[in-house]
Amino acid sequence: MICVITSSSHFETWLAAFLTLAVFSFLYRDNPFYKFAEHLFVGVSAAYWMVLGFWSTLWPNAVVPLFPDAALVVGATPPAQRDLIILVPVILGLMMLLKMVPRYASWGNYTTAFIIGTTAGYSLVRYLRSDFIYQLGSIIKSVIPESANIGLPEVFNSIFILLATISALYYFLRIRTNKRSANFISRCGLLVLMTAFGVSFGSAVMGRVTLLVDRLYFLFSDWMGIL
Amino acid sequence: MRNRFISIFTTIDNIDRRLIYLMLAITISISLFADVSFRDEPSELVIPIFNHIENLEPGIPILISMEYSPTSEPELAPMAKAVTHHAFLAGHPICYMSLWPEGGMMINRLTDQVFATYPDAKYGKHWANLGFKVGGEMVINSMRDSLQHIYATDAFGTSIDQIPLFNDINNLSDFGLLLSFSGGSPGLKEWILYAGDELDIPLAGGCKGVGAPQFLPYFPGQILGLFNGLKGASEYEAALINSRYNIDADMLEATTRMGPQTIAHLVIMVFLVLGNISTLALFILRRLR
Amino acid sequence: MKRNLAQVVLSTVALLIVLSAFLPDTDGGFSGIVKSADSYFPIWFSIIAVFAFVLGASSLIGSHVRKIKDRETDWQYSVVTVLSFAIVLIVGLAKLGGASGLEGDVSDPASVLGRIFSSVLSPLHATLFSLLAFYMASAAFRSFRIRSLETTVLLVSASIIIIGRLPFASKLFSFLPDALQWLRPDKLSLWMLLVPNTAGQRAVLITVSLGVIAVALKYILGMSRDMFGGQK
Amino acid sequence: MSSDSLLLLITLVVIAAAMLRHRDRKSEVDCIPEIEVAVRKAAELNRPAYFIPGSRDIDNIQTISALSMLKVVARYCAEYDVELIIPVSKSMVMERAREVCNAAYEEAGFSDRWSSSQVSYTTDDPLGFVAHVDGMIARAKPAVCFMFGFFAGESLLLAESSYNVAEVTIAGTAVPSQIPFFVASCDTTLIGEEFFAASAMLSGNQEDIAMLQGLDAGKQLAIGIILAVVVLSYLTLIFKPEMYESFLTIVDNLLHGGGR
Repeated sequence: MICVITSSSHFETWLAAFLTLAVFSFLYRDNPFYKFAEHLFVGVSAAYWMVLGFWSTLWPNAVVPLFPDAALVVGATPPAQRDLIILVPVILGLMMLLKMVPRYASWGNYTTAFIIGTTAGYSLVRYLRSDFIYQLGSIIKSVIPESANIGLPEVFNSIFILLATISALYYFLRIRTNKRSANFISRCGLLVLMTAFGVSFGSAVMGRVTLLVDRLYFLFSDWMGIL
Repeated sequence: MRNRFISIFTTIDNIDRRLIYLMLAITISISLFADVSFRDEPSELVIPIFNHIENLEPGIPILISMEYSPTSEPELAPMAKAVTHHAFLAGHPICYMSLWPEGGMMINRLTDQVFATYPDAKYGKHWANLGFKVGGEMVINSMRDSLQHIYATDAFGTSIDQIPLFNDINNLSDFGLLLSFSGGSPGLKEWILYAGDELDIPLAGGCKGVGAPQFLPYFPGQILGLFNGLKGASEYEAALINSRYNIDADMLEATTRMGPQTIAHLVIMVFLVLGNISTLALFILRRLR
Repeated sequence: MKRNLAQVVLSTVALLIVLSAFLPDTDGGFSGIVKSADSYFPIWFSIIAVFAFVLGASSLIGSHVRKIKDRETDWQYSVVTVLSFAIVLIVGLAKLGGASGLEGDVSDPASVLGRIFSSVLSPLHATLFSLLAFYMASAAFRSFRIRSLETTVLLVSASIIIIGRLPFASKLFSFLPDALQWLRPDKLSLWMLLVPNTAGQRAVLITVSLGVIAVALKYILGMSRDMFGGQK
Repeated sequence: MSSDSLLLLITLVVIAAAMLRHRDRKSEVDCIPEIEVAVRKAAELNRPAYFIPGSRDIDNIQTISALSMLKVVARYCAEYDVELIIPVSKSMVMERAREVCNAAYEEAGFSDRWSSSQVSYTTDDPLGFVAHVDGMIARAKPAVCFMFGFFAGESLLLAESSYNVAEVTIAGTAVPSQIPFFVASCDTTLIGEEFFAASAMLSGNQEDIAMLQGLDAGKQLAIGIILAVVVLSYLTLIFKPEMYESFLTIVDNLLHGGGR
C-alpha cells in the first residue's frame, strides 16, 4: 500500500514538473508541449469549476431547498420545509437556456435584465459607500491636522497629498477635452498617477520573483533532487 | 566610428526579450545552487512584532490566521514559519486558523514542516489547529464574544474542551497577539476592522508585496507591524538570528530565498540601466550628426 | 413591449437593492421584504451562473468536437481538452476516491478531484504566475526609459522601490550625511508608498467609483441603448 | 440608516441630476482615435483583431462596460471587414457578447460578416483562460488586441503575449493594481475612469454624453468637498481651536468608514 502511494505521488511530482516545464517553454515560443499543457488546462479547469458549481452552489442552494431530502445525499440535515422562492432563479436559469432555441431566445432577456439589474444595484451601493465616501474620508483625514500641534514633516506630507490628489482628480476631469490643451495642473496629475503606477509595479516585482524562485526550487529540489 | 556606436546601442536598445528571460533564469538558478544569501536587517516594520513576542509573558497564546492559497504560499508561508519558530522558542502556544477554504491545507503543510524540527513539541499543548471556518468577518465577530461558540472542535474533530491549550481561552481578548497573513480578502483588512479596532489586543500581519500600499497606512496606528512580502519575513528572521535563540539559519526559509530574489532584482536593475544608457547614447549620437 | 418589460425588471431589481442600503434594519414590513430580497439576490445570481455552465460547456465541447471532426490543424490537442473535460466532470460529479463517497467534501484533498487539483491545476497556476517575473523584466526594460517625463517618472519610482527591497539597501547608502538619510532607498521607498502612491491610488479609486456609479445609473435609468438586442 | 447616508444621497442626486440634464456637449468630447486607427491597420494587414472582455463574470460592472466597448469595436470591425475574435471566460459573458456583436454588425449593415462562433467560451478559471488566449494569440498573430474589463494578476500575461505578436495593443481597466502593467506593456491604456468614459465618448449618443456629465459632476463634487473640509478645518484651527475636537467628530460622522 505504502509502495502504491509513493509511486503515485512520484507520478504526481513528475506530472507537475512536466507541466511546469511545458509552460516555461512558451517563453521561447509556442510549441507542442505548451499546446498540450494549455489544452489540458482548459479541459481540466473548465470541468473543475463546473463540478464545484454543481456541488457547492447548485446542490445546497437550489436542489436542497426544493427537495429537502436531497440534503441526505451529501450527509447534511434536511431543512424543515421547502423554500419555493428558489424557483425564481431556477426558472430564470432555464429561461436563459432558451437562448439556445432561436424561437424563444427573447425569453432570456428577462434573465439578462435581472442579472444586469442586480449588478448595477450592488455596484452602485458598494462603490458609492465603500469607495467614493470611504476614499474621500481617507483623503480628508490624511490632509487635515489631527490636532493643533503637528510637526513640519506632517504638514509637508499633508500638503503634498492634498495637491497630488487634487491634481490627479483634475487630470481625469480634463481628459474629455482635447489632450493637447491639457494644462499644467492636469500634467502634474498625470505625473502623480505615473509615480503611483511605478511604485505599484516595483512592489509587484518582489512577489512575482518570489514565485519564480519557488518554481525553480520545486524543479531542482522536489523533482530532480539536486538541490 | 559613430555609426558603429549607433549600431551597438541600437542592438542593446532592442535586445531580444528572450535574452532577458534567459539571463534572469540562469542567474536565479546559479544563485540557488551557489546558496547566495545576504544578511538582512530588521526594519522598523517588523521590530515591534518581534519585541512584542519577546516581552510577552511565556505561556500566553498567540493566534495566527492564515488567509492564503497555494499561489501566494511562497510569499506568505515564510512569515508564518518565522513567527512559529519564534513563538515556540519563546514559549507561547500557537493557535492556527483560517478564513480561506485552502487555509486548512496551508496550516497542515506549515505545522508538519516546522514542528518536525522540534521533537518535544506537542499538539494540544504547544500548538493547535482550528482549521477553516466560512463567514469572513462574521467569524471574527463571533470569536470576539466566544471562541467556543464558533469553534466547537478543532480541525481534526476533537472537542476543544479536551485540548489543554484552550483551557484559559474564552475569546479573542485572551490571546497575547493576533496575526493575519493574508493574500487577499477576507484577511488582514477584516482583522483590522473587526478585531484590532474593536479590541484592546495588539494585531499585526503580513501581506504580499503588491498588498503593501493597501496596509501601510494602518501602521503604526492600527497595526503593530507589517510583514511586507518575502523581505518582511527575511527581516524578521534576521531579528531571530541576532537574538538570544540558538537557531540554525538554514532552517529559515526567507533568508535562503532572499539570495536569488536579490540577484533577480539586481539583474532587472542592470537591464533597466542598460536600456537607459542606450537610449541616452542614441539620443546624443543622433544629435551629433 | 417585451423590451420595456425587461427594462422594468432591471430597474426594479436594482432599485430594491439601492433602497435596502438606505432602509433601517428591521425584520417585518416593507423594509423586511426589501432587505431579504437584497440578501437573496447574490445566491440567485450564483444559481443562474451554474445554469449558464450548460451554455459554456456546449460551446467549448462543440467547437473542439468540430475541430476533431474536420481534422483542423492541431485537432489532436482538442482531443486532450475533450477527454480531460469529460474525465474530470465524471470524477468530480461522482466524488470518486473521497473518504466518504457522496457525503464527503467535493474538494477533499484525498479525492481524485483533489489530487487532480494539486498535481495539475496547482502547478499550472503557480507556473503561469511565475512567468510574470520574466514579463515584468521585459516590459520594464522596454518602457521604463528616459524618453518622456512620464516614462522617466515611472522608471525612477519603480527603481527606488526595487532597490529599496534589497537586503543591503540601508548599508549601500549609509555614506549619506545624517541630514540626507531620508534619501536612503529603503526610507524613500516607504515614503513613496505612503505619500505619492496613496494620493495617486485614491484619485484612481474615487474616479473609478464615479465611473461605476455613472454606468450603473445609466442602466437603472434606462438610458442605455445596447441592452436588449440593440435597436431592433 | 447610517450617518454617511446623507452624503451618499447627495452624491447620488448630484450625479443623477447631471445625467438627466440634457445638453448638447458633443463638441467638447474628445474621441479616442487610437481604436479606429488600430482597426484600420488590421484591415490593411488583413489580420484579425482580438477583443478580451476581462476575466470576470457579468456581475462585475467592468465586464458590462467592456461589452459596451465591444459594441464600438465590433462596428469598426464590421465596417472595415476585419475578423473579430472574442475569447471569453464566462458563459453569461459569451451570451451577451454574441448579442452585442450581432446588434453591432446588423447596425453597420454587415450581418453577413458575423458568425456567433467568433465568440468562444474556454474555462471559468481566469488563469486557464489566459493560458489558452496566450496560445491562440501566438498562433493567430492578430494585428490588434483589445483588452478591456476586469483583470487580476493575469493582466500582464495577456498584455506581454499580445505585445509580442500584435502591431497594436490597447487596454483599459479600472483595477488600480493592474493599471501599471498595462501602462508598461500596451501601446494605449485607458486608465480607470477613462475606461468607463471611453465607450460613451466613442458612441456619441445623447444618453452617453449625459453619462459623461454625471461623471464630471461627481469629480467636481469630490474636489469641492475635499477643499471645503480642508479650508474649514484650518479656519476652525486658527479662529476657534477649542472647537476643533468636535469639528473632527462631525467630519468623522459624515464620512463614516473613512478610517485611516
